[in-house]
Amino acid sequence: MEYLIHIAIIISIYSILSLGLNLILGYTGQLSLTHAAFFGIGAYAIAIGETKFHLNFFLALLIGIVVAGLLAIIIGIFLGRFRRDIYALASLGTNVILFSIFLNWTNLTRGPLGIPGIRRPEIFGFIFQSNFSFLLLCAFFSYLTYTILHRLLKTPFGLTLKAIREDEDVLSSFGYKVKTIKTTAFVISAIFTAIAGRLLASYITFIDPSTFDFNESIYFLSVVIIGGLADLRGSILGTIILVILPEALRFLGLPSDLAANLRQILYGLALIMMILFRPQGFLGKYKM
Amino acid sequence: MDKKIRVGIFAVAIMVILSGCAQTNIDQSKKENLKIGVVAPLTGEMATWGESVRGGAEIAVDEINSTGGVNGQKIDLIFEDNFACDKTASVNAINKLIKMNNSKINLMTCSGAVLATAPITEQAKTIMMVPGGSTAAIAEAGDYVFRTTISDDIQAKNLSKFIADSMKIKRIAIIYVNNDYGVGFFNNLSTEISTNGGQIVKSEKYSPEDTEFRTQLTNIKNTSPDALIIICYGKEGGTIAKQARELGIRVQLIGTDNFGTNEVATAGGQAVDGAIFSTEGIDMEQPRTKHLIDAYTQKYNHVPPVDYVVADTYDAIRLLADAISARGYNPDGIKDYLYGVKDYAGASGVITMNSNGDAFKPTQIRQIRNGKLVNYQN
Amino acid sequence: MFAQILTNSLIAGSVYAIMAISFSLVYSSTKFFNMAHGMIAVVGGYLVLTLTKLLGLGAIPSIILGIISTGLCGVIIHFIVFEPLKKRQSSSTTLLVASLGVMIIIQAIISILFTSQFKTLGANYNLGNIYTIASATFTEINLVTIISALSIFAFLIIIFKYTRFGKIVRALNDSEEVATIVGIDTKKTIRYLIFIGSAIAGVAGILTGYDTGLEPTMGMRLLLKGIVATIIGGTNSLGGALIGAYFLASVENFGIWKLSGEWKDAIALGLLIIFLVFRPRGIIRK
Amino acid sequence: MNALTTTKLTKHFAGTKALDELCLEFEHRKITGLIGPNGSGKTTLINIISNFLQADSGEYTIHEDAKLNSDLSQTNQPKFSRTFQNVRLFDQMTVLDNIILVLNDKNFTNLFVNDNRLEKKATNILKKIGLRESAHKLAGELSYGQRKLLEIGRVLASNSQLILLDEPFAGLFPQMIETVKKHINTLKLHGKTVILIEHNIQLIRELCDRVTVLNCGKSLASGETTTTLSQPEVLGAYLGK
Repeated sequence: MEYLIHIAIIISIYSILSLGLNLILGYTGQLSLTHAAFFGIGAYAIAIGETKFHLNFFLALLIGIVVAGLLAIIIGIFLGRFRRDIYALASLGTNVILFSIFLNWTNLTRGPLGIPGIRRPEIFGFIFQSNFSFLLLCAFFSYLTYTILHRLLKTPFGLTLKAIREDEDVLSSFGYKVKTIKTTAFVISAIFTAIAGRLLASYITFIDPSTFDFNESIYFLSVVIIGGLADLRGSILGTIILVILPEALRFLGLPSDLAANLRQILYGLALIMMILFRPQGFLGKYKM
Repeated sequence: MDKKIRVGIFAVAIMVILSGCAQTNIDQSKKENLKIGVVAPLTGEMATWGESVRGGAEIAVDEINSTGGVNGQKIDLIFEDNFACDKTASVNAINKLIKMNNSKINLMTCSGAVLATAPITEQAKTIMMVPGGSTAAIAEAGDYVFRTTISDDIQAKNLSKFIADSMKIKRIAIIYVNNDYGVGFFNNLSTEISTNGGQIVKSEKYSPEDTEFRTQLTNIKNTSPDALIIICYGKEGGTIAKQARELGIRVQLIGTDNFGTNEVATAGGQAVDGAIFSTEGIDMEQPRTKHLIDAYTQKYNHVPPVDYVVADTYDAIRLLADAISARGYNPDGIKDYLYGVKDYAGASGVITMNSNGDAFKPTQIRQIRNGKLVNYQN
Repeated sequence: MFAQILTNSLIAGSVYAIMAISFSLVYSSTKFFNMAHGMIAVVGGYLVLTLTKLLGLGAIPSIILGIISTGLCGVIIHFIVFEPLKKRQSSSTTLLVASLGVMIIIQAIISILFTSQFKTLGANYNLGNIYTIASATFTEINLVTIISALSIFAFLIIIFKYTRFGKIVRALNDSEEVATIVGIDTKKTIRYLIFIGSAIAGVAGILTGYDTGLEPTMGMRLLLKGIVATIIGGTNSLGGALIGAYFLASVENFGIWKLSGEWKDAIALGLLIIFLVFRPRGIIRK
Repeated sequence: MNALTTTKLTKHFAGTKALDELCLEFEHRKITGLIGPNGSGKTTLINIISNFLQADSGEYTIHEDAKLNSDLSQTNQPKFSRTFQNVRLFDQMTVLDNIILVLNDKNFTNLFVNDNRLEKKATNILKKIGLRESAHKLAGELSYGQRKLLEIGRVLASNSQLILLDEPFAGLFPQMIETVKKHINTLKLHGKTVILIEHNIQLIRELCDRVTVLNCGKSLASGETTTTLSQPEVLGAYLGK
């Protein structure tokens, strides 16, 4: 039972991230490969906030959101100039650069040594020490993300995001400020990704740069694509599948070296099969 | 629309049932066996480490089980991949081992993974044995955390003393990998070298997946050091040595435990001939070590990629087996037994556990001579 | 000192150049960033490894055979995954994501077949002869790399300028629709281009195999530098790819010389971003 | 009073001059036909005016009639609304959403406020163009004729004064042509200025008050429809008599 709680925590943390990424990938149609870096910004904000300045979780959360938001504005404006695969490459570039900063700005992030000893969040004296209480916190945050995004996508803003995915130029000929809309969507998505990073950092209690390189971005990309583009429930389903799939393989008792590589093949195959035969993913509405 | 949702939920349901039933049958059939979990990087760049850990563990358990196991109970190894030392995957693996397989003793590799999973094993009061993870920070990771690999600071102290006293080398250049192992070892080494009167004329960093070191080595060549220390994480050590020789750096090459592996010997070839490296007390002529290396080569028909990790894992399992036979399969008993280990003659040298649960072993200086790892005679 | 850094850039630049030329060939014909292209180079290296070490063929025949079969491998993968997607007019983003899936699969298959252990193509490596010109040293394999980079470039320029096939390719580059209207069998021409591009990528994999050895995870690294070089140089010209490669290698090496080693990737991607912002069509504007 | 004037508008495409220092005037509240052989620069002109293309030199100005704009609250309302030679709709969005997007208040802050009057407004625009029942279908699933009608619907939904129609009748069934003609005339009644690119001279005679003839990027003639069409050089160059 305890193990299922642990898996549920990982699922709810990753679903916050895949919901945020779906806003950019599924709704606005921008292939961003830099979200692992924002995942890292969230994690490092809390780690540095707690270990260096001894802030409590929620204060560090606020500062982290501001930092992630400002950086997202700069990167969002920069990425807004590109389209399609050039956008993907530019975002890959930003991820590598942010990763190098995590790795080499040693006096801030302790570089490759990482930051251990991140405490569990605490509010008015209550510490989320037990896994079950932490699960409630994560579930609350993922529910919050779901409702905010759900309501946001009902507004005209949500409509314009889908129109950007379809035909950006025609939309701007209607008089919309397309660049501002794209940047705002990127900032919102980055903030949710940072929140997910923060929760993971306080759960795993130790972070170092290796979890935030662009291979992770590719993993999150396939979570959203397999789950379903432009459908919030699809992202949650995608997260469940791609967290449980490698774990389920552990139980099949395959010879350990084959099992490990099998996981990679399954995950690559799922990506290709999805794009060939069901481009909108399980529950998605937008065919890529 | 609803058809799709049903399909999605149905797929998830199968997954959960699958994991549930698979788990239960693990319990029934092997009720009486002792479970030891092993978390290692079986895929990705670190796979050679993972394979060494798997080899060392399997050979040890085969030997123990062939002699009837521990007090008649056979040992069962449960391998988990942590996807090239990924923290979240290690936490997933340790949670599964402790809570689903309720295995009270687990092996963990990669320093980052150890630091991320130590709080979980501490809380669950289960033993964590670390065969490969040498950063100093692990010493205070917890009282249920033990290491058969020696901490970097011990190795750095002995190596710099050896360089200063018996090799009489003063001007030293260092090139080291930019990850937790490399940076940690470099910090220890630089303090130790200056205390022993040595001087670091140039230090250069490189990123772990890099294969092109010519420019860093050119910088080093320019400061004409007396010796070049290579702190590498894997096979790139051989490529660094090769490129150094190609650039005309003829000085003595000195490596750390990760440099002294067969992989580096093959990658470096002639370039690493004569290079010395510090490692744990693996003494090739020592019967236990020789027997282990031959068993590995015979079982997997290739030479162990990182032999000191194979030896550390082998000793880890052996020590745990002795602890279980003495105190039974309960973590607290095993904990006290392990803290009391003194002068245990293992395949990786003579082990004494200190108060932090770190193995203290004499380090040894060894040499690579025409592709073989041999003991050093000057 | 300066001469040595220049030589280092020349050596590194040549590998980037071969990757960039092969990538720009594939990119100009398929019009999307094929992230699996790096793995094609790795496949080339491992094919030659199997031919030499396991089947005991001589070096030269196995290299030639290796290059040809890598080319075929590229065409087969394009046929299975990317042609159906192109028939469905999928966007370049979709094709890119599919290529990520292909990359992951190839990497897993190679690590199952060859384990992730270090493999080198050089026999039991002896240092080989080292040359020194004006205090800059480099080895035989470096010389071979530089020469093959320049000769591949020259070979392609001759084909594209003076042969009928070259004219067809140039027409195809301008616009695929016009080419089809004029009666060029674009599907076949694209397959030829992918064959040549993948074969050249195989050369890059083989040369790296002889110089610094083979591992399944090196594909992405090779490819990333190739893509950056192609964009900096100009995506639709081979000359651009060559110049971009040597420019990238020199900025990287001189950058590390001044800064320090761990910033290499950040310098390369920083350069990519500077070019994407200020000169998106690269050095050679067509 | 002119709705649109261009001065020395030039645009090259790989050597050929699509527009050659074009000086044109389009009268206010009138339907002007823009005719000329293929490649005479008609679509290029429209693309430049609706800034899908940048002109090499020269400029164009769209004059707003202040009276008409008085009641409009939205500030950054575009000065033009257009259709495309090859239809460009938001294919994976519903037909209704395609219209709502035009009706929305465009400035940034009101994007986050729901205005449910729009749906009703959009539905009766769909009623006008006969697409009421396929409101919730995806635009991509409509037939070619329906897609052309939806583009006209978008034009009706916008309240900009200058309307640019690029071959709106191409490929339509006769009875659909009638509906489109009816809407173009209603646009004129609402005081809009319409520029219509069309090859069918019969339709030009029927709909247009004035006509401008382009040939190789130059303006051959422009003026009242029947007189201009009977001028010898227009007949020679264009109608091949």
